[in-house]
Amino acid sequence: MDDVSTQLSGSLAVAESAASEVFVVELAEYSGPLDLLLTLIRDEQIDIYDIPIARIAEQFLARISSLKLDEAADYLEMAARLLRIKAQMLLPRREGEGEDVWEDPRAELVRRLLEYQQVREVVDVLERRSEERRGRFARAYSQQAVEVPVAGPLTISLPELLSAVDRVLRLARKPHIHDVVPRALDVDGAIGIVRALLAIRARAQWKDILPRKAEPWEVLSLLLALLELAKRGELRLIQPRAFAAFEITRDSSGQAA
Amino acid sequence: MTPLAKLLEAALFASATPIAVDDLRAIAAHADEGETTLEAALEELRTHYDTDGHGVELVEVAGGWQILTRPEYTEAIERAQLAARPQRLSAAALETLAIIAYRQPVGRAEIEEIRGVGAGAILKSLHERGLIDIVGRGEGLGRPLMYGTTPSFLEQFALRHLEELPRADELAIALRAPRPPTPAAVAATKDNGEAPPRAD
Amino acid sequence: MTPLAKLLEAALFASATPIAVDDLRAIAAHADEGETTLEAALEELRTHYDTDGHGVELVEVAGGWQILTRPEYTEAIERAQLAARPQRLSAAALETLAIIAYRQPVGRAEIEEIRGVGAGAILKSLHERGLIDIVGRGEGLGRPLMYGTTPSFLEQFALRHLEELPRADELAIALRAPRPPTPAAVAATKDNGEAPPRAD
Repeated sequence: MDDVSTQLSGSLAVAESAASEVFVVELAEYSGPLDLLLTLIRDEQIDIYDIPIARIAEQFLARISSLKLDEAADYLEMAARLLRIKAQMLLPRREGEGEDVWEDPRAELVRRLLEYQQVREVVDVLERRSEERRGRFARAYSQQAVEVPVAGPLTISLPELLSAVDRVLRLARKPHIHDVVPRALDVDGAIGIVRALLAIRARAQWKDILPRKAEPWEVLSLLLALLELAKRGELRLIQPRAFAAFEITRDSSGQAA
Repeated sequence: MTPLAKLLEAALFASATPIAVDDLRAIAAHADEGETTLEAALEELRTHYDTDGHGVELVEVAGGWQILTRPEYTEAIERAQLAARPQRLSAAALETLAIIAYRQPVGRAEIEEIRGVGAGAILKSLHERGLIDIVGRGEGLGRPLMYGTTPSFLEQFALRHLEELPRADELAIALRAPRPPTPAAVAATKDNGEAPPRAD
Repeated sequence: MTPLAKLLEAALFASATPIAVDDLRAIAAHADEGETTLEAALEELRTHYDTDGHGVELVEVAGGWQILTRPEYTEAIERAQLAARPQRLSAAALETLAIIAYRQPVGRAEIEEIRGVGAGAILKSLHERGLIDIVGRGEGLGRPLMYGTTPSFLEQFALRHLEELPRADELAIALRAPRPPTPAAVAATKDNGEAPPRAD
């Protein structure tokens, strides 16, 4: 993982130019978005309680931009979350009101990261144990069993059966309530939106393309679209200064539709 | 024991089949455990098991070698396990049996739907134990097998007939919503004479 | 060796999986091999393997006992293709197992929430490998299936029981009170600056 991070620690552009199968394989080393995030935090030696969200979000985007887009939904959801936190970090100070009760927008993320880190720690223990066990073999030969009756004397009692009935009744599935239909992302549609916007404006911001009360699938679709278009060189994603919202600019060298 | 004898013991233990002499020789050659010859090491292992009082022995079979438990123990173990430990039904098996008792005749799909897990292996084992039987075929796709309880089931629970089972509404929680009417064809094929406790 | 130790050796040799203490006790009781207690006989067998120089050893695992080859012979056994190590689990599978081991019974949604990724395929494969089992249904929408670890999980991770895993408060990050909805606590830590995330 270390060499991945050094290769990728650069900007979005660096990651883009080097993108392809290699990184898809490398990214498979991360077991999920939290793993990737934790790796970034470790590599950068960042205090987990005070994460520079803007920087981490940028690096996170840089790494996932090399993912094959259709495999990246979980990562993109996290990316969207980071961007949202980043935006929230800017809000309350302006309103100036209630500084004491200001809730760090990163708190939930920190909680999840700590929880996840705990899981990783248990994984280390499990890995050691399993390695130890894998090196030993149990008896493989199974002797011809002496012919025994299919079942020995059976002990079951009515109370046992009735408590099983009771369990079944408790467990019985309610009639079918609903089916969860995975909402397909509409990346092509989102690409159309972004292109249309950039056709009339040289630069835009995230909030310009995002509908009010956007649903998660819309956010993800747009994010995918941006990454895809950035990869194709049709636009650039720029963050003018720290903590600023990133800007989407038409890339003059590219051919916008 | 010499290093080679220990290595051979581990190898013979881990192998699912007897190991041919040639293969044993290859293991020994690769391990390069000094002077001991394969024959000497095998002899050492065999003697160790025999004289030191072990529950296992080294036997030569079909051009190879194998460690086997001594016959006098094999049977003792099986018998002991069987006699001392009357078999119990797993919670999953009991639940399946409960569903069949109350809803017979009932097909596998319905059982699985209620319990949320596959029921194939459990149905097989309940059938082998003689607690349930196939009582007909249901309507619908593939004419599924329908199961019911057997007289031996009643005997097992010291019941004279199925009506002796408490009605579902006497149990802690009422039975779930009524299901579609049972296919009459199936009900007719029930051969052990017991009516289900409730049509529900 | 005492008769009971020999009998136990035969029993353990005959089994590919650990034998539960209760079953060993049943075997011992049935055999009626005089004064020796089960514990004494197991200890005798273990000591014999250790001091007498054997290629195998007696280990306590998953609430029972099992004879295994010693680690130093792994390579020779694999080279001779007598047995193969089981495949390593992926990091994702290990994470899922860790969560289940600590929180059982636990539903899929909670696992996915903690890991931030879908768990369906992994749960299926862990279930197929016999490492986890469905232990019931939870409350709430759709009565989700709840998962727990199996004895085979203990066996494959060389654990005598679940308590052998580090307690949550022994981990470097001692978090995990039951889902504290208190971002205030975290925000507070932030204020005093440099709370190091990890001990290492």
